[in-house]
Amino acid sequence: GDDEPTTSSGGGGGSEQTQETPAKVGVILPDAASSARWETADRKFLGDAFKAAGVESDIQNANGDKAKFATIADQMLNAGANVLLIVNLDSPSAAAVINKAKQQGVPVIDYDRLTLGGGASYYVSFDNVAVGTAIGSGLVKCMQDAGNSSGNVALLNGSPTDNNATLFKQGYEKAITDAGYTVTEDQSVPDWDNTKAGTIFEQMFTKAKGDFVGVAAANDGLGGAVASVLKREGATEIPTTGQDATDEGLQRVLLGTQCVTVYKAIKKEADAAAQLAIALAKGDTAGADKLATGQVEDTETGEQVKSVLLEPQQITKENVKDVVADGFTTADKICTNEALQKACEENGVSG
Amino acid sequence: MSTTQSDSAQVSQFDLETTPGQGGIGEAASGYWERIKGGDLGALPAVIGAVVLVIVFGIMEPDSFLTEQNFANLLNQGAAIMVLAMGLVFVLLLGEIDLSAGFTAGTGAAILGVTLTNHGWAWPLSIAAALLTGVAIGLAIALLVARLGIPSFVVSLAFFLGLQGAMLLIIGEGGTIPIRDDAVLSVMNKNMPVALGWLLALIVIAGFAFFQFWAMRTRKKAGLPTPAISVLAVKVGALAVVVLALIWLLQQERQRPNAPIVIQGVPWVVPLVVALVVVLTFLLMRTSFGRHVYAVGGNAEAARRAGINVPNIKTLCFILGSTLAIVAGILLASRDNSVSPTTGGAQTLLYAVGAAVIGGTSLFGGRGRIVDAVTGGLVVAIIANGLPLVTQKSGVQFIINGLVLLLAASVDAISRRRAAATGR
Amino acid sequence: MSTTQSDSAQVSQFDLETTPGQGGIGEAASGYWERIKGGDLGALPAVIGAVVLVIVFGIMEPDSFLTEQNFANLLNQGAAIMVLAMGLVFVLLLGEIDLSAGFTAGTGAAILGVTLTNHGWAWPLSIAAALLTGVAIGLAIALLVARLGIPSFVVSLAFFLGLQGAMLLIIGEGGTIPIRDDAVLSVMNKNMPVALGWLLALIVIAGFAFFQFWAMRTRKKAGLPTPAISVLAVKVGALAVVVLALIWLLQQERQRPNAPIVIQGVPWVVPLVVALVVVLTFLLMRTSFGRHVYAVGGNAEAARRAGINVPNIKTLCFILGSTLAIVAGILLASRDNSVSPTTGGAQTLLYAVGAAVIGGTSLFGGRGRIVDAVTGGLVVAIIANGLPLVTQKSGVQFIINGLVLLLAASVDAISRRRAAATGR
Amino acid sequence: MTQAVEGQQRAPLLSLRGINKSFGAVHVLRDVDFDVRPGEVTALVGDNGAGKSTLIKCIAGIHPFDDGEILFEGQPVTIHGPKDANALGIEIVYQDLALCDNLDVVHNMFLGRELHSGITLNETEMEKRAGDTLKSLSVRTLRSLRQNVSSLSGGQRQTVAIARAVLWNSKLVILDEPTAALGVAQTEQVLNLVRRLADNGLGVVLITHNMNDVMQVADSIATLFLGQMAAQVRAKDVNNTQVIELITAGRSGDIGLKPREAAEAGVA
Amino acid sequence: MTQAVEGQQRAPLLSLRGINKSFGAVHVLRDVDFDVRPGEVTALVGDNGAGKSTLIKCIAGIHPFDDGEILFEGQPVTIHGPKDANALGIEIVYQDLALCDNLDVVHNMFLGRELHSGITLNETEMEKRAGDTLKSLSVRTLRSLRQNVSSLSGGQRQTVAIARAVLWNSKLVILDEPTAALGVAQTEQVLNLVRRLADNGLGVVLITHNMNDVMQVADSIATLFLGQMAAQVRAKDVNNTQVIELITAGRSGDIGLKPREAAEAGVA
Ligand SMILES: Nc1ncnc2c1ncn2[C@@H]1O[C@H](COP(=O)(O)OP(=O)(O)OP(=O)(O)O)[C@@H](O)[C@H]1O
Ligand SMILES: Nc1ncnc2c1ncn2[C@@H]1O[C@H](COP(=O)(O)OP(=O)(O)OP(=O)(O)O)[C@@H](O)[C@H]1O
Ligand SMILES: [Mg+2]
Ligand SMILES: [Mg+2]
Repeated sequence: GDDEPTTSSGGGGGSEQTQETPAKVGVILPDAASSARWETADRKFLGDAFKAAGVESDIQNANGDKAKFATIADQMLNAGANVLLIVNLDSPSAAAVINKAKQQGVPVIDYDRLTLGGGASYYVSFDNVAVGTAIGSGLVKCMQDAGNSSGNVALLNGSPTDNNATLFKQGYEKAITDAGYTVTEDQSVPDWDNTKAGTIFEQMFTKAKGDFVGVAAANDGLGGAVASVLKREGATEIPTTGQDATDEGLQRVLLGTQCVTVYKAIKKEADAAAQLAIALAKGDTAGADKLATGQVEDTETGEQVKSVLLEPQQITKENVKDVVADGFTTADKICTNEALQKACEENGVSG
Repeated sequence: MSTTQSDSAQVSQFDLETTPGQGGIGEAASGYWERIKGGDLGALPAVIGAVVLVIVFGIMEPDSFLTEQNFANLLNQGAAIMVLAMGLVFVLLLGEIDLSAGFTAGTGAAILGVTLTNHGWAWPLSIAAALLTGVAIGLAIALLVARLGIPSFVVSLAFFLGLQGAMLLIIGEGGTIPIRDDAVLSVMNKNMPVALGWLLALIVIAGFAFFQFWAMRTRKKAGLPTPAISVLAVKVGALAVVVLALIWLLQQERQRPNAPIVIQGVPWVVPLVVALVVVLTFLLMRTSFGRHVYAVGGNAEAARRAGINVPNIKTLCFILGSTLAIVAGILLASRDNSVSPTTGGAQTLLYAVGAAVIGGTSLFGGRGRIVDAVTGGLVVAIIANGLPLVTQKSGVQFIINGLVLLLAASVDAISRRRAAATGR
Repeated sequence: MSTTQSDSAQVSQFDLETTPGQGGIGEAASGYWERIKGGDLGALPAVIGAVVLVIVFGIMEPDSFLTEQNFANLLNQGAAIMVLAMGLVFVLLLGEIDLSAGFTAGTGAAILGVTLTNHGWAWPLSIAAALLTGVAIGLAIALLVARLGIPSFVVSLAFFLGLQGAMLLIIGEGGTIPIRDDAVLSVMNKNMPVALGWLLALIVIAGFAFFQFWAMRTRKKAGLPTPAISVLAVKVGALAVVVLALIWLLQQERQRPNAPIVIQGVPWVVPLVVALVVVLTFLLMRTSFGRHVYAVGGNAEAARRAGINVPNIKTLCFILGSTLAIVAGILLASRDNSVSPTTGGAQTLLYAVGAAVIGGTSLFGGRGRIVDAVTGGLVVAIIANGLPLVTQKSGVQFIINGLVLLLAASVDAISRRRAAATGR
Repeated sequence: MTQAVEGQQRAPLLSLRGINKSFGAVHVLRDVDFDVRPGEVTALVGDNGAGKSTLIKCIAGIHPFDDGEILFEGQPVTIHGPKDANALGIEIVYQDLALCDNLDVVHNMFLGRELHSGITLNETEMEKRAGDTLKSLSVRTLRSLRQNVSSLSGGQRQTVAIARAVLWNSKLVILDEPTAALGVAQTEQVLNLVRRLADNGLGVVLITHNMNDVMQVADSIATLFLGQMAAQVRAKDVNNTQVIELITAGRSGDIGLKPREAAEAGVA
Repeated sequence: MTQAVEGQQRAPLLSLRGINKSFGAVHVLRDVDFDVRPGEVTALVGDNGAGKSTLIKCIAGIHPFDDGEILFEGQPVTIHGPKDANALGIEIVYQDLALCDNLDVVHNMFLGRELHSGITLNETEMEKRAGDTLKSLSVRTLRSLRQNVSSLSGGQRQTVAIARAVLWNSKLVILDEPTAALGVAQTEQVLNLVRRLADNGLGVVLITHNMNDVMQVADSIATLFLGQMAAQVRAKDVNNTQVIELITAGRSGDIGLKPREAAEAGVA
């Protein structure tokens, strides 16, 4: 069998599928736990974009399971998808999928996470290290506003099994230490579990006797856990962070219990990816190349991947309104009680 | 056929037995020692485990581990596991398992969050809704296990999956629901006024004393042998010292230096847990239902032949298990100030089962008590509390966690092995 | 005392029993039907479950589910669960559990990845290292369970945590190790040449036939009753038809239209799984060791009194369980082309235990077979394969997953209830 | 045995009619008829595996039977489980005892019918009554009423099971080999008890392999032979040898199964 | 019984010296001495809870004893478990039978000592030998050798346990109440077997509550009274009443415990 092709999987071999297959895009989202965005935002925006273009799509979530990821990919290729848009769980497993797809002549777009050594045709993303940097520099600004230009900072990182968490951490740790602060506590939260995050942070706080000038939390869920501990301990003056601009995160930002969150204009990212995919599904490679003007180096192979790169945005009290204006959420969802309504008014959040 | 000698032998053989001996403290103490030597350890291994852990962590991190603040933290952190484990004790006593309890907790939290925050219900209504969900889940599991006879491992694995899905649908995938209701939040975030704390101590001690003396009087009236008054006095005295010491610790101010607020008093969750322990222990030890639970767990066929409605007992146990899981979920929501799809879940369940087993509950049914959940939960909580103080690497934390769990369990196992050797 | 009549009665009572009846096909069929009615179902519920699932998914998604390609996928997807479940069968037969098997698989994958990719070992060395790690893990668990007497739930929970930590340390937080070795990759990604596939079918059928006839000859020589030749012929014929049909399916070209390559043949993992089933079944059914495993699971005290070294048997079972878990881990690594801290893990374990139980293995020990792992694993794999075709929302998928699991289990439970009613 | 003559005319307390029971393909009970009269000791005898325990379990509702009818005090009844049997006033001591090893002697004796004061268990009362009953059965060497039954000797376990059954005011007491593990003195006590129960007007069924015991206390003797009721006769009408013939061959002289029937039972 | 006289001079096969055993605070065996001679049937009798089964389990290594010594063929031996006992040639039928319910009759009979051909089990040979042994024990109504023991009647289970013990070429066979659940014919067979084993030169220990059986087959009678060995006497030297007195009172005339000892045993 050594002379066989390097895959056991392929497209729909069913005889009933021999006719010209219509444009069909398969999308694989990574999980539902690491971040709110995949199910609440990406699924919707991508789905809408495909529907608007009249392209059939199949959007699945691998729930953090690589075997499932591969299975879904098999199914999609099998069902006749002619473009794959994937968010990898890790590079090698996704590389295998890309390899399979390529052998069947199906182009793959890396969405949000670059598959190192994978050789995807295109890459659409926010840079995860840049997201981390946004968290870090946001925290630095908050700490400076509070009058602390140096001091101890605690890091509450994402899941130790999640490579993105590692990338985020690279970003904010560098931003914080570069600004002259000291990282004294630094722990990861298994599975991004908010309850565990509460306990872990509570113990960091106990150990340091609350001697922090700021806390970097890797997403809004963890930020919420930090905020609840700080409230219980009567230490609400210590700024903390988050990511994803979830409703709860934004609410805390408005109320001042979380200093900053990071908004990734997911709709923009999704739209960009969808346009690329639609072009490819229709066989319009030139059109796709026109959209992907950037370049990112695959550090493993040294190749350049054609990319669409987007900028993450720091959100503080003042610019919560931008997120609403962007259609990412609505004022109704955020300004839900009296205190929040007041804060919304003060910061011009409406509509 | 028998001589007078053997007749007197017969009587004496048969009279020296009804439970507590008549003797004084000395005899009671030596009797206890005999029991320990014979391997009847009760909660002792778990308590010893907890004490050893406190000493070790105390030596490694005296400044942060051995503080009043951390003691209060510990109680808060362990409460949900303890309550979940209490519920599991009922299920484990039957020789069954409920793998879904962690997600039941999460589902309860989710229902609480949705009704409270999204629909603006009053908190008692929300809590009632959550608890009712628990009853429904328990009932559904029990129907499948007790009536259809599907193994509880499989049924609860199915619910494990199903409830995980339900949570995702309720909360919205990847979403979070904030909890802002003060009543719900205060359980895990506020403390009792100092005076009330002392009152709690008083009630516990007086209640225990009253119960002990009342039981003694009944036995005496029935002409059965009773322990000496002095033994009871020592028991009550010992309890009083421990309770007062713990409450006193919690009554100290424990905020960090220069903090803008004062933190002191017994966390509200403590009376809740105490009340649950008392009520559930009563249920298990002093009612027919409790007796039947043990019987079904010990020998289901014998229980059936004794006319016990085995499916009914199983059903009630699963309902209790799920409902207590919901209570645990509410505690988690209160502590996190929010609910997300990771609230509760598989790990929480494993810790809770671990707690029950370390406390001394058997997975094969028939052996276990409610306080097991508390002592075992304490061991688990101390590990979770102490580890992040000692090391920051999560890989290392996982490993130490496993090692400590093993250590705590071996104390128990080795002592029980001795018990088996002496034939108990 | 007894008359001649009762004497003849005695003989006839006692002679009509040794296993297979002498009769022809008709009698064999009616005997089988009696057994089924009596509730002795064997793998039937799981097989029926699998067939029903195939029909349902086939109706819902005929174009994508009922393709040769998907059939090959299915086998690949289910292989790791099956192998893990086979290992668990040994542990479950004892009435024990190994919660850590999922992470043992992960650890094995991690060791494979590190030695293969980072240290550049040859693949046989790497695999040997991984398997040895499995032996060591199983040995450690068994020492604590069988010698110290700590409940396996707690021990394996500790290993669950410890191995999770070890994986994080080996792989690095958030890290991934790619697998690039062709030999390892080909197991899950390549197919046997067509000719070899047919040879495999031949070996399986001929082996089965040989074994059946050989067993019959031995019995006949010993003067024990044997089934009629025709019954054996029908059995062998049925097997031949099924095996040939399945292999034929896999020999078809199954790539998508206009694809640049040809995909056909039996995936390499199939002979691996078949070999494991044959060897392990032989071990369990035809050797003293296997017999002793059942005895320990059925009644450990009776086994001990029969002079069986119970700790040794337990130790071997745990070692087998962990080693097969490592094999499963290697399959996962091969399939994923990489290893990360999420390889294996808790879900994988639960699915594997679920597979074993659906197949008919009891969690209380003493009942179960190796093929149970295969049939149950097939059910689990079909669910995992079919669901994403049917619905896209993961919340809904979880729920349906749970429901299907429950359904599959109830077929089994209801039939076994009937069995209990008829006294088996 | 003398009282039996007076009681002979009384209507049966329990009547089984045409009971059939199969385990899978094995036909264990065939058209069994069986009568128990109040105030009598009815011995149920038969070889090992004849189906005695199975018959008892059918009466208790532990095994559903396939076919046939149970009459209790002349009324047809359906017994779905031990609870129904208890409700009718039937107490059974099973051959395999069925005690909960993890409970103590008192708990086992009152299992399923605990005494209460309010909603709490009345432990003191139960302990007292358990002690009294056990003493009346000549139990020695039992160290404590609060000892788990797992630590009891074989005979002690059997005594607990018997004591459990006679605690209640029942109408029918069925004992499946109650004296198998008992010592000499205890056996004597149990046989006395059996007689006493019958004299008090209860129906008593005694299963045993000991012909001495049968001859000593039984008023009526029912013999099962390979799942068929060979004969139910008055004890005074038969002697030891006849009973043994009934047990081993299904017939003795002109009582018992017809020769053809006996042979059939053997072959099938 | 007549053969016993010749055998009397032979050295003991098994001797226990000063065995003490406590379960926690309960002293169950006190300084027990016990001798079993080859070619003899030694009856071990005693009231319920006297400690007979515990003594046997100490010999088997199932319960470690606290104090004392075991001599086998004159040599001190340590027995850590049933495996050691088997190795010495000791076979035991336990009162609580200890069969594996999930295995069939053949598997249970050969458990721990399966027959092989190569590395595979020799099922045919085992089935044949199991069938032969069971037939010799007059087992009827056993439907199939391939039936799980869980579906056997009480007597059938007991027969399987006995058959299991006599399959092997052992030196000492210990039977703890082997006939308790057996029918008349089967009991007869087992007693014959016991006698036959002894006549073949084996040591046999028979525990039973049935004095007829004792008198019928025993050469030597050892009486346990509340954990003490009241007396070990030649069967021909005592009569039925004396044995019963030994059992219930610990002494009879001038054999047995001193009056003071007996009273102490009772009180402690
Ligand atoms: N659950 C069962 N499944 C199959 N056969 C069974 C089952 N229970 C009993 N039998 C068979 O039914 C027959 C009668 O068994 P039963 O226990 O009623 O006998 P018995 O008369 O009580 O015998 P003993 O005197 O030995 O107790 C036996 O041959 C036994 O093997
Ligand atoms: N595991 C144990 N724990 C505590 N006490 C025990 C245990 N096993 C036995 N005993 C006690 O030891 C004594 C002797 O028991 P044993 O079983 O040896 O009696 P026996 O002579 O065999 O009686 P029987 O004739 O009833 O079988 C009994 O009083 C019993 O309660
Ligand atoms: Mg019986
Ligand atoms: Mg005994």
